[in-house]
Amino acid sequence: MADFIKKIANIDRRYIFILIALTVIIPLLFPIGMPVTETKEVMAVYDYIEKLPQGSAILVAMDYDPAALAEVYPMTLAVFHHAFSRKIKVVGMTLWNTGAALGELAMREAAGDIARVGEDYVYLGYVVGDVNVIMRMGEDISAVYPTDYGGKPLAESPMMKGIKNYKDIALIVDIAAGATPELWVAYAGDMFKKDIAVGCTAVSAVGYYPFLNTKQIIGLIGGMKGAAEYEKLVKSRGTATAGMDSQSIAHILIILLIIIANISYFVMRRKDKLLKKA
Amino acid sequence: MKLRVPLILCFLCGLLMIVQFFIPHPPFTNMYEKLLDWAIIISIFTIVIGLSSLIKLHYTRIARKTPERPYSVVVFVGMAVMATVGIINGVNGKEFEWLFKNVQVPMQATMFSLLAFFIASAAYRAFRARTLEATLMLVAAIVVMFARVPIGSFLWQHIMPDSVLQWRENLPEDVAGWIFNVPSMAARRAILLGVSLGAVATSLKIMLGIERSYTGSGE
Amino acid sequence: MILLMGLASAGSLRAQIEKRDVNFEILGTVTMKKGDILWNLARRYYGDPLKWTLIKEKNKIPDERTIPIGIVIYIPTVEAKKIEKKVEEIIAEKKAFAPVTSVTASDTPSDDGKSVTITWELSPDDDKVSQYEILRSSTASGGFEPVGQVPAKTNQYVDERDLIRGNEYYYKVRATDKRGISADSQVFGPVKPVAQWFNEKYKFIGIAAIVFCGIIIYCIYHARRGQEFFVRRIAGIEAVDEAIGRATEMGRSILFLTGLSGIGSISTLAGLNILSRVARRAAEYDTPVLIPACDPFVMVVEREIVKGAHIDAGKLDTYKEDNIYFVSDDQFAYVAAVDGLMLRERPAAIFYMGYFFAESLILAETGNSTGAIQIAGTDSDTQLPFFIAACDYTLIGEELYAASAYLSREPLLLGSLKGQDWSKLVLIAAIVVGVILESFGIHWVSHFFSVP
Amino acid sequence: MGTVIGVWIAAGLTLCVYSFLYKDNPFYKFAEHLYVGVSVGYTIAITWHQAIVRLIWYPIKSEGNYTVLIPTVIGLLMFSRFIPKYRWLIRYPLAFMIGVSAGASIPRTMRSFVFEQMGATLAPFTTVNAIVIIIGVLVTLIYFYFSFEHKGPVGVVSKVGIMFLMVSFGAGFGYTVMARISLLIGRAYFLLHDWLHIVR
Repeated sequence: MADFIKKIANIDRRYIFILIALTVIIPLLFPIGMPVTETKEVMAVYDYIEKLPQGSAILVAMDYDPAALAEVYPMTLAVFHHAFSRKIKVVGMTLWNTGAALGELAMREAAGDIARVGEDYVYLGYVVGDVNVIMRMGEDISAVYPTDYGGKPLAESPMMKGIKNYKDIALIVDIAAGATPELWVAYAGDMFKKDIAVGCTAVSAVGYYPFLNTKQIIGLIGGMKGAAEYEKLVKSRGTATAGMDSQSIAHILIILLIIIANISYFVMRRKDKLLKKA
Repeated sequence: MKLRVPLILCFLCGLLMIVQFFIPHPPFTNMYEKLLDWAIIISIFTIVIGLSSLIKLHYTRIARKTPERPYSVVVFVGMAVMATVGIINGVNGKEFEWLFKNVQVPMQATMFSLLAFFIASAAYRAFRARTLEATLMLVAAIVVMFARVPIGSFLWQHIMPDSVLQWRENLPEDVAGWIFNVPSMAARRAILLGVSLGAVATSLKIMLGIERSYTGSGE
Repeated sequence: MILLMGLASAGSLRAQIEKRDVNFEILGTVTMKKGDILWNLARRYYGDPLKWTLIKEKNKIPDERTIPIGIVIYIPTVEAKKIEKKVEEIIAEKKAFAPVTSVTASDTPSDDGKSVTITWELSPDDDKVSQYEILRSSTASGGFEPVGQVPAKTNQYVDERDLIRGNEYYYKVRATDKRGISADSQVFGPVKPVAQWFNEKYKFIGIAAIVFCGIIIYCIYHARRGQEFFVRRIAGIEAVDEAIGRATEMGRSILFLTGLSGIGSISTLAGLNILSRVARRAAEYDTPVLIPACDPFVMVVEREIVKGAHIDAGKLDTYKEDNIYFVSDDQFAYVAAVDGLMLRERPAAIFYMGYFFAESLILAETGNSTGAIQIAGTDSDTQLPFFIAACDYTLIGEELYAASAYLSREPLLLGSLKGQDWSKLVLIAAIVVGVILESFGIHWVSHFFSVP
Repeated sequence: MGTVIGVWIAAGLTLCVYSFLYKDNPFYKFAEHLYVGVSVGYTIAITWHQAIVRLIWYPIKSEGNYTVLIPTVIGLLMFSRFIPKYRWLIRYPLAFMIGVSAGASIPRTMRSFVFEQMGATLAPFTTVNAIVIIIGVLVTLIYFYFSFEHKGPVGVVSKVGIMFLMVSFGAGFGYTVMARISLLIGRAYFLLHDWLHIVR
């Protein structure tokens, strides 16, 4: 018995790797379709965009790189779908250089046939400078982005005629894999009195609750679950929804692993104590 | 000239940014806009620093004929191909996008997905209830893990009798929501306050030239 | 001749369309301009261009390709319920629809002179209103252009669209109901936007910033003049010496990592200060310290620190420069190399002091599996859980800064730490007093901290 | 055709990286180094088009705005790093950038992270949650107070502070599990859907 527990405790980690791979792959092959429940943080973002008047514009900053793609790409698409289906104009940009090409892919994919570049959306791409870019855009977007991603002067896109700076933007959405939401809050949201919605990886989600509490951000789409909720709200079944079954099973596996590990830890510790007494 | 002028420059730039915050009147507003434009253009060139150390490292490896030599050649080939295609065909050109989508994206995404395996084995091997604090962390983690996936509410709604469900339709989600919004939020707020004071103090020291480690890079 | 025929047919078309009965609910009206097509109208109003047939049918348009310019098209609601009213009645109602009153416009305070705030009293028919539109002109008599709109029940708008400092502007507000019928207010003006010399809203922030900076400078000044500051014992600091001792006993090395941030980061600076202490002790005990770096600048400083420690300990002969080297500035390449090092060298003690990202988990887990004593310190709150789980001691957040001040005894660090502590005390006091006052309905403290 | 080849290359590289899970091997090392090279090449191309062409070349060409040359020259001083004698010149661009960001951050950090957060904390003692939040903020702040020993009542208070921190870190850990599993799902979905076409 004790030997068995010891063996379990020191198991080769590659067995755990195989277990994790299986718990992710099998539910993808045989989906269960467990229902996703909406949380108020995600509802807040959805409701805000839902209530915007047709023809108003939102700014979506896609501050992420391919590493975080699986988490933030689905929510980017869901937000775009929502905006485009409601005839809301979208200005896309990124503060991460690795995000530049991704932003273009995302906007084009979401636009499909329902939105046209130059009229319904514009993709500005990447400029180095983080907070300096955020601050400068508050005065004049074309000062940091004289052209769009492809090199076309902004003055030539009909949509940008009515959009000079944050004053013409109804909502800033920062979809982020890093700490950029804090910058958007401090350098754009508070300074220019703009509402900010945040979509982020599950790693950093917990850290943004203080800003939700102060209403410095109006809503939070956290990780793949948040993306799945948003997909449910806009009634599109994307990759986040498809992944939720795998998430469920993998989470249960990790919880079980923690419990087993702790049981074996306590059994072994008691044995050590008994040995010492003897 | 070597040290004093940069320190004065640093102080003046910082001062102007502070002044503009409190005085929304020309000429400060115009100077502020110019300053931002310049800072953005200057920061383009920070790429030089990272790039040069990388090239140096791999060049030395090739020159010294280390066993890693073939890999360093791979680095240079990858760099040359991607940069050339991108500059010549444009970053929204088909070829550049193809390379990005099929070479860079899969590798970076896969590297990070290795973390899924490591977090599982870390949870198994390191996450032990050794002390009261560790136990609290463990319990909070398990509650959140259970509640943040659909199976949490699914199980709750299928195991609990109706009388309990009338009281709480989705207790796991409620508990997780409470943790995020109340105790965890309070702790993060305190961290934020402390770290912000630290950040302001550091910025002040940099502006005043008391903290000047960045000038060491010029020695 | 053909042209004449065309004109004639257009004329009769116009008459034919204008004869239609408007006895259905409408979303609005559109005056056809050159280039307007029903397809686009349907797209704009319904979000579905295919619904253009509905517009055509209800307006009794015989041919959608030859709609005369200037004609008014009624956009039906999707259901287009029949109503018993005729066009004349709707026009009569339009007159009955009350505009907003008491429009005033004034310069927005505390700004750079590029905005005007407009306020008004709601239309008595506010429940019918779908939106208020704000119009602006540079003359009182005409040339009004829309500058913005707000939903019903709103009585304020801040116009910031392309205003020129010092110019005069005139405003009026147009109330529009759900059917697109509108009523204009009286014109207000002129108003002149001007810039202010001080942003009143931020006066308390200014006071707080000056007080805070003053405290920091005061404390640093006194620390430099040799005043001793007390810093409390931090769990984990004793463990630093213990870990060095153990590595010496076992005859193994020490691994020291300062994180992935650059030389300018406060976390890296704190890590380097702790390194100076560790390197000194290790030099005294002849225990090697291995430092793989991922930033070239940081590596240079690390070499200087360790060399200095060996000189201080009088053991320059045991200093090996090759123990400190640049690996890669790519996160995963760095991790793979450090992992390999841990498994090969099996250091007895591992220090993680600085800013870490996702790699923290892989490093700490591998270190844990080699059985080394691990001491971590980071202000990266997303990575702290992994260090706490996998390391023997973890310095949390600001404890890292405090530990670096404690261990290095550097007056600059001690003074700054002390200043931050005093400020924290002020915040704690403000919370206690503020909450008590707030509970009695006195809002002084919260007024200070609220930014309009 | 290009798409199919692309997917096969992507899948092959994905498997190369995963081979690391078994152990470090040449396939992984190849992928890792290719990745480093490609991402640097990418950065060069993006910087060229998105920054140099757009912010320096475009204003000169289309607006005749030659003032952008001043910051360009300051920026070019970064290259002084390669000339030992003039290495100190690199301090100028660094001082400029660091100064701007330090100055910008002082009032804005005060406002967004200190004032806003303080203002929200100052709520009357009405609901249980409000009380828990106020206590949580206070005890955690006291835990990070370094000027007196954690003994007696202060010791008890800071012990409560560490409990709040641990609950928060636990919540972070739990949430992070989802983040990491998501990344694996993303890759598994790619392999099964885009490459093998097993999953729809």
